[in-house]
Amino acid sequence: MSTTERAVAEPPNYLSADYGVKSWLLTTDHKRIAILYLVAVTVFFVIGGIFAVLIRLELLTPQGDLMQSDTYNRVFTMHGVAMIFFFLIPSIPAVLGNFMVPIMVGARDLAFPKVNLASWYVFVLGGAFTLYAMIAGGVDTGWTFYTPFSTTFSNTHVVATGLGVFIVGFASIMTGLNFIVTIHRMRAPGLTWFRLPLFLWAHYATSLVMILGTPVIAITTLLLAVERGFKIGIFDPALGGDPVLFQHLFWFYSHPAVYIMVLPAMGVISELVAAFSRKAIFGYKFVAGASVAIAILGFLVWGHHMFVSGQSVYAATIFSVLSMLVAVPSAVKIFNWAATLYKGSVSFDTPMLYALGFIGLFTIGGLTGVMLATLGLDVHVHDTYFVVAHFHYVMVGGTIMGYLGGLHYWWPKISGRMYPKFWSKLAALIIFVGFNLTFFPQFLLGYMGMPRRYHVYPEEWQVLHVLSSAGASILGVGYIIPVFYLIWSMRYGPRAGDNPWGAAGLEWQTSSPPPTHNFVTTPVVTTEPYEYKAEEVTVG
Amino acid sequence: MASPQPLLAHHFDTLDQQRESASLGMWVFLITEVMFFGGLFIAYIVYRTRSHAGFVAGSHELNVMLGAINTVVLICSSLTMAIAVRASQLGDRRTLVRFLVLTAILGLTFLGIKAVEYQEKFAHHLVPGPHFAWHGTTPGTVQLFFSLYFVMTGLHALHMIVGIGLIAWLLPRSMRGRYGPDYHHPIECFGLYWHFVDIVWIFLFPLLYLLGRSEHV
Amino acid sequence: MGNWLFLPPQGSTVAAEVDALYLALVAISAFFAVLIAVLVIFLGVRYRRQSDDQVGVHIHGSTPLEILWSAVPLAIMLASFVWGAMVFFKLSRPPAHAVEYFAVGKQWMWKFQHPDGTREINILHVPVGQAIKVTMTSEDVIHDLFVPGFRVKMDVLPGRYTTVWFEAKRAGKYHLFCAEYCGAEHSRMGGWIIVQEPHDYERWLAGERGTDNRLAGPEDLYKRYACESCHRFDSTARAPQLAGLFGREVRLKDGQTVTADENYILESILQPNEKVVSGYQPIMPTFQGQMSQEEAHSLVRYIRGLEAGK
Amino acid sequence: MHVSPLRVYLLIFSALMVLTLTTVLVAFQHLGPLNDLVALGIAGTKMTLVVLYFMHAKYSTRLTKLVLASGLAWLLILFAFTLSDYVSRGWLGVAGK
Repeated sequence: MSTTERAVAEPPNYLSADYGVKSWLLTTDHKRIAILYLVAVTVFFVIGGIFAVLIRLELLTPQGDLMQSDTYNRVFTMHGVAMIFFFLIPSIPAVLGNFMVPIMVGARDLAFPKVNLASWYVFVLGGAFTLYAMIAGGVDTGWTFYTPFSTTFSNTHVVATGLGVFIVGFASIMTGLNFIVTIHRMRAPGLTWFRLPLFLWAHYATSLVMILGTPVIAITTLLLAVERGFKIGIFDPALGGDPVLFQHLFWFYSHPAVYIMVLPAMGVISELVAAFSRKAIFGYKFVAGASVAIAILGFLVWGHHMFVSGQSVYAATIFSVLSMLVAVPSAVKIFNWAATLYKGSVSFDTPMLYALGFIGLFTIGGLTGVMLATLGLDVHVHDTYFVVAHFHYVMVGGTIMGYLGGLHYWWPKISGRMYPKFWSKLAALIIFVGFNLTFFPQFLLGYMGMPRRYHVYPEEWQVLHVLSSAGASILGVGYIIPVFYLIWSMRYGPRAGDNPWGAAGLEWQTSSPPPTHNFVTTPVVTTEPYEYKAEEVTVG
Repeated sequence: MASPQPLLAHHFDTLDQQRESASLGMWVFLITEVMFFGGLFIAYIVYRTRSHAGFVAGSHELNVMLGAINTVVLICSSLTMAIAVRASQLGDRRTLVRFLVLTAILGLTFLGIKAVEYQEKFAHHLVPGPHFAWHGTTPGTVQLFFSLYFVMTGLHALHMIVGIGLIAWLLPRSMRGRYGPDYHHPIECFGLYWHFVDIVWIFLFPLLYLLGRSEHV
Repeated sequence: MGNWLFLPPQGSTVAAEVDALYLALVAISAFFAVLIAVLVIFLGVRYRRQSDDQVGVHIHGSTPLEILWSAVPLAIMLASFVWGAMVFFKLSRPPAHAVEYFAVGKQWMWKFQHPDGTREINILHVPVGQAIKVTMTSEDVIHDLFVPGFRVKMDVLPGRYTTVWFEAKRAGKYHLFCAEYCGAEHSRMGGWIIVQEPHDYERWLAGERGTDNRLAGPEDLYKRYACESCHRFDSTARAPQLAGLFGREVRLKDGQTVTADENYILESILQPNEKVVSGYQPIMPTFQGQMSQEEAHSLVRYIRGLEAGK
Repeated sequence: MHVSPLRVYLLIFSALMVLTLTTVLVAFQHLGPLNDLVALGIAGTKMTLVVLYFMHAKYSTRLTKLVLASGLAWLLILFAFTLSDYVSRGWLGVAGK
């Protein structure tokens, strides 16, 4: 069809269907809610990023020169809270998931559209509480809120932040609930479970963790707020309470939460590797099963955060061996992604650069995780920068790489426009280099004994800290570049066709940007996912 | 009486799909409630095993008679709710309205009895915090018991209040005959929620009131 | 900066073994990371797209391969688990002949106490070649005694004793940090473990003995806090026999039985009516807040040392 | 959609009443550790009756039963692993391990 005929026949897309603030703030269209979430999580990513810059500036010098100790304590706490609860957990599911899940399932919208909009308002409300706490003076308990410091000894805004985390947890529950019901009940005709794209398997597994884990952090922050607000001792040792019980309740959620953060990114990577190799994922069923296995086994390992906390050595041993088990599905995924490239038609577009970056960095993150789960080693490296490096490799090297890869992969579908190839590839490269320069030195610092949350450290470690801070500035530049060219592309970017990458998947069979009801007619699925046949490929 | 709103939402294909989605969504929500109260129950179990003496002494302060009456009241409300759901399935408007009101009344009765109990604790200075007074042994863990008592029963009572509020929201629609064989999942889902709140009390009552009742302090 | 492997000094007997475990796992991790990187780059370049509409060969997968890269990683990880667990239990169980020191973590300082009562703040002198067990508790929040040079770390909990042990292998100064975030001056809550040759240590200790910062002996404490008024050693006592108590099973009034370890004795001093021994009345007053942690620990060690039938 | 006859509801209701009365009476008998087991056993039975008959789990889809079972299973995971720490504290005989 020539462009003129297409313009006439094409129904207005979800962006042009309606205008005005009300059309955005009262929308129940999952695609618009995804854009609302994109704005909200980006705001918190900037906030968390500013605190990260402050931390790296402070650590340039062994003495606490840039700020007082209690200021530094608030800065690293707010960096943690903003990044984890308001960016890493919601980013992929609420932005890319909200946009793509209904389309990939072949439905007109999620099962509960009003609940979906409510989840955004709950997210913003939780964010408001936390922002209030930040502006009013911050909180200095660390993102882990360990008692009895957080309940009795800290005189900062712990209750406000705790309630902020309590509220934003419900946004996560609502999203998880929506995805589970949509994937179970609203699949297009012919779309059996084993024809689902791996992005949906990953989000189904993530939703299981959201549903089964988030309520426990909700009750934990509630008990924290009750103990602090009414001055009664639930975790207070003087009254017979046990601070280690708080840690059990906290980590019961917070370890599965790291799988909430990384599983969606794994789903994105499966899509990217398949699309840019134009080949079905190697071992589709094993990769799909691995996602669910991670979600389930992820609930049996939380004690590896508490090996030196006063937990019994026998419980620690059980948690350690189960932590080895939970690492196997991740290894399976890595090997399957690599094997997918074999005899593929690999093109190194920007999303693929992020995917390959993810595979490399997540491997290092995962392997150092196994090292931390090894009992004898964790005693020495627990609560040191070795741990900081590990979780940044998995979160920044993994989840954020996956988020950026997914964003660049589906940007043409979301905005209907293409972004410049050169700048996007340059940004991906800068991010990869800056990231490694920032966090690899921290492994070395960690094993030498640099404790977490210290801003005064022995002089002999300054060189590594300076390297890390230098890396952080490169990483910061890397993150800023996409903001410019993506916004630029919305107005000036060349029009992207329905299928700019020549990829398989229901989302590429509708227009870019898609109409409000996603498909002109409900699609019928007849083939395996990632079915690439030479004659069928239509580019542009 | 065709209601103004269409029965089938735009993004569903069939009424069955809509009802099954609502039901599945409700059950998944109830799982989050199970884990939410689960965090409290594990705290109670752990502390009970660590400070047996204090928890037995504390639980002896509770009024078993009022607790038992409240259990009976809540089980009755489960019955009336089940009958209300049945009425909505059959489109029997009068029975639905009557038994929804009955359920609300029983819920309010439960909250009334709970208020009496709380007032008793307040009078005996057993509310944790600065005014807590305990002359026997182990004041620390007795206060811990009452902290958990108030958080657990308070959270349960809050869920009761939300439940009664939802009945108030469902009542006018039921009166207008909105619910029938084709469209009754709002009542059915609310019934699941109400039965869940009853089940929480079915466990709270023995855990708080009955365990250790035979041991002398 | 330590040697090129960025290892902290190996100050304790355990350090070499922990480093061996670390370097082994680093080697394995490096191997797999390089393997994946090379695999991805080679396959990516070798099978790069030749033309716009080129498509990859349809390959489903291979179950044997899946089993291979599940079983091999699992085997390696279970091996590292076993080795790690052995090192962990070695780090957890102090040798019988270990000399006991006492440490109190208090917002933002470490208070140490030698076996003979000598006290130090933020600095701990220890003799080389002697297994040392440090029993620790906190007066406020959770702290964590971390000596990177000895590869040991243990949280310090309020209201409970925890233990860490090490045997210094080489004289010198070793960094001491607090490894559990504890508030404003967390970054400055540290100091040094100074390991000396035994004769230097004895000479230092003798020098310290002159000063008065010694704790009263346990017998004086036993009298000062009137423990003996109830816990007399004859049969008419109104309180349980303390001689030979340590390690024994104790039947409580509510039917439970507990083993009388250090934490039980400490709890019975600070919150006596938590676990009342069967056959006795809960009449013992609480000493929470009246005696310092050091005094409480001195009494616990004294009671632990009482032989049966003394 | 399953509509239960009123008779079923009244039967289950009376069973729940009997169980409530029983658990209260049994609580005052000296059964030692058995007391706790009986109390929780009765509560579990009452829960099962309410779930199966009042909440129609008995007549619902396999998926609903799976969701219900996974909820209870995760509750047990939380209980079992947390208690595994508290039960095994002190076994090593070293304070805090």
